[in-house]
Amino acid sequence: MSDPIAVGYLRWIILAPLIGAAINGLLGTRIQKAAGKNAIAAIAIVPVLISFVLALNAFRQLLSLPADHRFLLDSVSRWIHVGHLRVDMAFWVDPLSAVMILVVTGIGGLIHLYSVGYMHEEPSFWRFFAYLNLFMAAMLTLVLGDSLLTLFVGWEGVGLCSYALIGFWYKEWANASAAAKAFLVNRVGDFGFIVGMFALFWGLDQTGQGTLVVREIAQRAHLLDGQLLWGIALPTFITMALFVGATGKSAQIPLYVWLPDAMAGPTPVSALIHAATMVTAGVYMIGRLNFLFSMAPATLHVIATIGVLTAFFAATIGVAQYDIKKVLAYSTVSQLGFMFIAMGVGAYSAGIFHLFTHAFFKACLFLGSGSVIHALHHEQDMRHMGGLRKYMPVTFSTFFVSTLAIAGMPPFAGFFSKDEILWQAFASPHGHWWIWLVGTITAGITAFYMFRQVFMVFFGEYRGAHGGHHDDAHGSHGAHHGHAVHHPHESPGIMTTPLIVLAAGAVLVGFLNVPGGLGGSHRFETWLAPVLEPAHEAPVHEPHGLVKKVEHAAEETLEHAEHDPLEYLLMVISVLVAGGGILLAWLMYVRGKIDPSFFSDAWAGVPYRTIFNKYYVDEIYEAVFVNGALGLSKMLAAFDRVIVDGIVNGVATLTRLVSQADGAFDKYVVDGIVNGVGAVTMWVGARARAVQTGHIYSYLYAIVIGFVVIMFARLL
Amino acid sequence: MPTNVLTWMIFLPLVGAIVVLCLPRNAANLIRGTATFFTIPPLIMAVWLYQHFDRATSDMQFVTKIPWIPSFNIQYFIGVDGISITMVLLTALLSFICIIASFGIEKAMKAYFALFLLLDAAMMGVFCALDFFLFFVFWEVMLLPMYFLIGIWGGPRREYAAIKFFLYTMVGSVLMLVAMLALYFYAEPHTFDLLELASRSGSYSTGFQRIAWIGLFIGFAIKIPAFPFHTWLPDAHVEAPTAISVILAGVLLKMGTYGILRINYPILPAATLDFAFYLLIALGTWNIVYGALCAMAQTDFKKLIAYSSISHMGYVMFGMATMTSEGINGAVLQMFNHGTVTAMLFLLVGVIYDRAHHREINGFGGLAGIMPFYTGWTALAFFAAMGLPGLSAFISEVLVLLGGWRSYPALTIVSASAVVLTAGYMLWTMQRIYLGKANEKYVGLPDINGREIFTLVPLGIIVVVLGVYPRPVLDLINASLVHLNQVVAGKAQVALATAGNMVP
Amino acid sequence: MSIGLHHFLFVSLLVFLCGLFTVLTRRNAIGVLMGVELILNSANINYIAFSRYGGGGYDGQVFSVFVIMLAAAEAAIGLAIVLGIYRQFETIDVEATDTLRG
Amino acid sequence: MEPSALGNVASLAYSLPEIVLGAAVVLLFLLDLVVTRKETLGDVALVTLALVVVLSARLLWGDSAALYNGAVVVDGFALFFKLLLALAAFATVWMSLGSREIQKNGTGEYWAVLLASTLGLLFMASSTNLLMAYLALEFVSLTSYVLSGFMRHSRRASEASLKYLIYGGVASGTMIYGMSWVYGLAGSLDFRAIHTALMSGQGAALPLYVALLLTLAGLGYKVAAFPFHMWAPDVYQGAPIPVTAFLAVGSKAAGFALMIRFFFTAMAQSVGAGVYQLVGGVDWSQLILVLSMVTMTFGNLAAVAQQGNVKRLLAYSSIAHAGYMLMGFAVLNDDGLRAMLFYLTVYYLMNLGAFVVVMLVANSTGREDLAGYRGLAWRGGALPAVAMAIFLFSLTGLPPLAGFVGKFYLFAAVVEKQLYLLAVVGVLNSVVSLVYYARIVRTMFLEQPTGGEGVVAVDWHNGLLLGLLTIGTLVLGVAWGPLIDFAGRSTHFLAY
Repeated sequence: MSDPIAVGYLRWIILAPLIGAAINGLLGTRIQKAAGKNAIAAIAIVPVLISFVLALNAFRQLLSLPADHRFLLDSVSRWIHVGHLRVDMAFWVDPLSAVMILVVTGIGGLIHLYSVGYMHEEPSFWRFFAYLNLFMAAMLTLVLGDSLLTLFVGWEGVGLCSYALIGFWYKEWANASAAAKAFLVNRVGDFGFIVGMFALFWGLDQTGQGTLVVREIAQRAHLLDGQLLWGIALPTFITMALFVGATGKSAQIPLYVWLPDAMAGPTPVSALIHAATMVTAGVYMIGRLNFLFSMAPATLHVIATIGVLTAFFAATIGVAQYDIKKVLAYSTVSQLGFMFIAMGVGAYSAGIFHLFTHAFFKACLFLGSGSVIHALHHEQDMRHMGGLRKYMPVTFSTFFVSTLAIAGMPPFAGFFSKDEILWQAFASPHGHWWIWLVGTITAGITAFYMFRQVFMVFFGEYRGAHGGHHDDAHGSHGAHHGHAVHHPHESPGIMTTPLIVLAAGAVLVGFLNVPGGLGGSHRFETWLAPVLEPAHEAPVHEPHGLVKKVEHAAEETLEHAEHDPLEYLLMVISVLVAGGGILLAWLMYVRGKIDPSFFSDAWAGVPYRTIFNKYYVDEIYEAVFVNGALGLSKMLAAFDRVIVDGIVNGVATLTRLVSQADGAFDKYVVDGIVNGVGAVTMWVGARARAVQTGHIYSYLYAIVIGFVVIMFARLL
Repeated sequence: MPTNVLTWMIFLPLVGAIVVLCLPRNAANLIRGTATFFTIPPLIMAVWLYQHFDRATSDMQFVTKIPWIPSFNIQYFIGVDGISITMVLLTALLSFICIIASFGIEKAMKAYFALFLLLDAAMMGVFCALDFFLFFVFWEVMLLPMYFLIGIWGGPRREYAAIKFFLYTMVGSVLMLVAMLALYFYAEPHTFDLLELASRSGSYSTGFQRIAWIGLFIGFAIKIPAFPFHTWLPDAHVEAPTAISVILAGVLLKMGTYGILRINYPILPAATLDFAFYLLIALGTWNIVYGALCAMAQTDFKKLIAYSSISHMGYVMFGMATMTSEGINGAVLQMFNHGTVTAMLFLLVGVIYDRAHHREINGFGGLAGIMPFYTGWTALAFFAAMGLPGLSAFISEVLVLLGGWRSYPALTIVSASAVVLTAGYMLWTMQRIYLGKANEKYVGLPDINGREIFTLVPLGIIVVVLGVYPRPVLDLINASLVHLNQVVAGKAQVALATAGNMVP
Repeated sequence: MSIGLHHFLFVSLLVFLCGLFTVLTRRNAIGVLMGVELILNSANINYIAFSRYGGGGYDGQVFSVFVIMLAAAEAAIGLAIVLGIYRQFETIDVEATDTLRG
Repeated sequence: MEPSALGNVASLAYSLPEIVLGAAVVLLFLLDLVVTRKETLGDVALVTLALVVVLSARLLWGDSAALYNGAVVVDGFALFFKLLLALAAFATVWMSLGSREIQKNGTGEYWAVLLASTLGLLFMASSTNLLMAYLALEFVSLTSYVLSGFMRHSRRASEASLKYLIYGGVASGTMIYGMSWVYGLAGSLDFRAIHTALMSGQGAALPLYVALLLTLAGLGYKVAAFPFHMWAPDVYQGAPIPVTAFLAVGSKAAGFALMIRFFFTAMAQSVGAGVYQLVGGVDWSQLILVLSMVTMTFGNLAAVAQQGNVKRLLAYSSIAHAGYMLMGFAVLNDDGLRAMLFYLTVYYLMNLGAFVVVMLVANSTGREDLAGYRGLAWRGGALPAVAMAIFLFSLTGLPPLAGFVGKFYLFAAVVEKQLYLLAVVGVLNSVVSLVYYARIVRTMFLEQPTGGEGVVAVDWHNGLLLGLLTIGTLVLGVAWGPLIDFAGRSTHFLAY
């Protein structure tokens, strides 16, 4: 691999928001009191801006380099050098992380801006921005970290910030629970991640080449080939474990349960963390280590399967939700499923591209929903909305555009990215037609429920005469209670501007990767090609040289140039299916031609109720894992108290019985010697003492008996 | 100062204890001030030690060696290497902090501070002693003040807790005494010099090593405390006054693992290899998981922290048992980190106990709104205890588990599952105490005060700094541990070769 | 059959056992003291016999003289103590003197 | 090379301590008739004992010698014990001068009898002849009966005295019966001659074994070893506190002295390098080993169960300590002996110290039960409580107190001999002993006074003694080098 270009500014991409977080976190109360919320906002936003500019600079610098030299490294210091482990505090930018930092800092910046408006009534304004900045720093660490361990630092860090932000309004018990749930479920994933990391390190160390630095892993991954762990090929084991980590962070089956609950946090948080950035970390990680995953076809199949199942199930749940944010949450889960399909079929760049486009339109959707919620004073139930199009034109139009994008309508961003995934699912050697089929159906369902949402929120008549305020309630809207009736209003400019920018992105970014079939040049894919090698014919026995990758990329591009007619057919089908979904939604929720109860009452309502209750997964998890763990812990604690304490201290129960017969036990308890040995000792001692009757002849008997015993002992 | 610095560090607190005893009974502030005054020089000396410690060598440094009882070859032999210096630093720091944290003590404060300083001296002595006899003396001397500190100034069941602590530790230490004597007489010529004993380790038969190892180990295991000898800990912690809990968890528990590293490892390498691969690793794993699960079921805040200590000390055993540089470095680093993190946790429990006079986790609720700064500090400590990256315990736990994978992938997976369990009980506790609606009863509770923050700040800084930049400690310990690892591994390469493992 | 060492030893053993038996069974303090005297005398028989038949010279005889002497002293002190007991307890039954026990 | 025994006249020069003591006894009896202030007699006794200590110490620089045609010897071993015993008597007299019990019953003969008893103890430590040993032992016994029944108007003192008398009578009777067999089998009363006879194969093993066992009854009763210990709790409880202390420290030490000398010079053979081996085919070291384990275990367990009287508790503890010391006996070498000698010295300090505190409490409150100690540390004047805690933890064997060092050497000797079972039993017994010692400490420190216990006053007289013993216990815990060397030098018996 060519030498990295050493630069010194990458650290500041992380440090800037970190400093912002530190200032706001430690001095926030005083600043807010002294200089007002705008000062807080400035302290928070400026660092993000700096990061964004630096990210752009990195991007520019990469562009200026030849494709196989696009690699910047900022080595800050030695970090952990122990034994064979050599991990430095170092950050790198390559084409993949460049995309990610642009997304994170760009969209993150917009969301910061938006939050200024959204949170302006919040008393703990400073705390919110401190968390938000901290999150940025963590996420950027995740992206820029040059080793798996630094990546993991960010990985856990974003989990922590997510916890803090979901539980931002901690006074509501439900919010606190949701936060804890999110953290815990993520921890399960992290567990998988570290196991994978360890297995990887020692797999390499077995050959004397242990490392956790990603670029070194890339060079040495072939050494893992042929190693077994408990009969499983090591690459498969490693990637499976890492994938467990990815399912946690990216909310895939079986660990997706936290994401819908995470909507308890303020809406900008949902947009930033639970839609655009953090949840894509799993996808990013797989992309980062794509060469490893390519070595493990079995894992890829699992990933694709999990991905498609998640996409489908989450979409079906989304159909039955009424909470405006919950719908978006399930749609996020579903869209992440699509990304995993792409990863699972080896089409890494397609997955990353979907990640990229999704960030725009999903952030826009969340912020739009936030705008609605803001306007309706924390009403989140879509049944109490309707007709908002009239009151909130900007929000509506941006929301609508983004919905079109997520539904996969050409020429919006989602169309290009989703279609690429579906095509790869069908055509890739790791793909399968049924993945494509389920994916396409899911795309249709997506279109349905997203338009259901648009129609319920923005069309028809406004149904929310009274300002409801439950779910997302917090102290900040107390000022509004004076209004008996209020009309929804458009959000302020600081909130709508980000919406417009993001909507524009939702429209435009798709064109970055127009497939050859539509006259494009796969520019995005080409950009990523040095990093992401499709798993088509993954050369498992050769080192993954960069040059080789570039050659591959070139071949890829050529391949796509002569496109399959089938690709067009599938494209048309998916657009038609999506269109069908939209039509159905229109018929049901705008025209009222079809009563929703037609579906909800089918088969005695069982399917509907099942979906409405999210397949009861939460309940099952609660019963099995949460209560299981708690039960186990209570059992062990009792075991500890009774048995271990008992046994170690002596055979407590036995001695207690004996002592009770003695009538002396209570006395000993009072005296503070309750422990077993104590009791045994006491008991024996009492017997010994009982010999001391006070009768002199019994003492003399003792001598005689002693003699006899000693004599016999001697004679025997 | 350079040559006698350790002696000063050990005996200054002792002088302080005597001085405190001579003060008038009613001069509360004078007593507090004097006690504090006598913990400051050791702290400064600790910093000096840190600066002047040669990180490149595994040899003992700042050595003082004076014959004590020549007829029995007992010496006053002290010195530090990479393993002990971290503990010396920790002891100096925590002693100072705990003295400050003890300012609230009203009852018989003269005796309290005198005993505390005596305890301080003994702890310091344990970590500096290089003569087994001296080590044992300091080890035992520690018991007495501890007994009184728990027994007189403790909670409602203090008498029970104190005697339980005393008896448990005593059982362990008398077995250690026998093993110590056996080692003394086994070595030719007879010696208590730990370095001499280690250098002759090759001549000890394996059978003898095993017996001696077990004898020593039980003594140390009780202190760690390893399952199933751990049941004294929750009782002692719950009853002990705050500062004593801090010392107990922060320093005393480390003595167990320190003893194993200082004595079992270099002196009985063959037995160490035997037992590390089965006993130690299994106990470590079990401690980690069992402690975490037990912690989850606790309703007493302090008891929960106590069980979490059991879990976290499991990491230390696990790391030591791995026999890899990564694991063993992680173990020693974890000793230091646990010392700081758990100290914070106990100080924080003390803060709330002082205000609410109970520790029932379910009896609080919503403290975050009432005591925001306190909650912030607790969050830091909790997250550190959970091993979140950016905070010190993360690095040590990762190193320990990473080291474990090479020989024990399955056990490593089991141990690693504690990341979930730990998060589980920590978050659950966090939620129950700090989040949710504010408990009416405690509205208006004063937030954490300046003195309490003062005790927490140094620990907090260490926790954060070492999380980002662990080198200050890793560099200190590395040379000695690499050497130790070589000693142990070198002594029984044959054994390892048959097990199919390579030792770095 | 001439009387030899063994006969003396046998007699002394019998006396010893008698003494022991007395000590163990008597409840009267004076009786117990007399048992002690029997034990002492059994030893005396042995000393004399060994002195006569063994190679011990006169040591044994000297010993027995001292034993007799000390037995007298012991008896004197013993009787004084028993008298004291009688004053305190109004009895010299050793079974009654059991306030010190446990 | 065999130095021959000195004649009677030549021996007098070596017997100055005993002569002074004997003269003092007579003097005290006479003074008792003329002096009305009985404390003066105590002062005389105190001065006498100080003189005895000095005179005994002077002999350390002289030669060893066999005196009175081989009846007694003056050698390092004897002198070590003479010093120890004289010091024990000295402390007892000091205690007695400060004891309310003694003062209340103030009669002059107490001091004379005490000194007489001390004289017997000195002879026990130096006798090398069965007859001499018996005489010394019996002399001590008779005087002890008197001492323990000294409080004539106390029921418990009389009872204690009676029990002691009967038990002692039976035990010494049994002993001389056993001695008669030894005499018969070996043909001599002289330890050295017995040894020679046994070396030449004289004496069948089984009768010898029985004889030894019977002999052990008298010795074992003096040191209060199982199963000859049963008098101890009753007598300790019933006797005046200074006497109890005297019995616990003085009699025990002298008993050990006699026992060691008899077994090591008559029944064992030095094979050089401080190691002995058995002669006569009797494995008494094995027997002692078992007795040691049983004694300490019994003593400790019984003490654990003892809840009420502190003196009685200390009696059981002294049984246990006899068990510890027997460990040093069982290993059959100089290291073991040295450990025993050392242990006896520190035992003297700490046990006597504990009795001083018991006496102080009894003086002020008239109580000996544990409840009388409740909150002793918090009743104003914490010195007795602190000192007591130091003595008790020293008895437990915790560093940096003298008791630890003592136990350390005992265990070292045991481990050196690789008697690991004995070592483990011994150390575990230390743990058990912690239970009851700590119970007293707990009562004193961890419990709060209820208010009715009264203040325990310490006058300068008792305070000085207490202070000296405390300092001794502390100093010997860190700087015991000279003492252990002295003990080591004193393990050599005169081979005349």
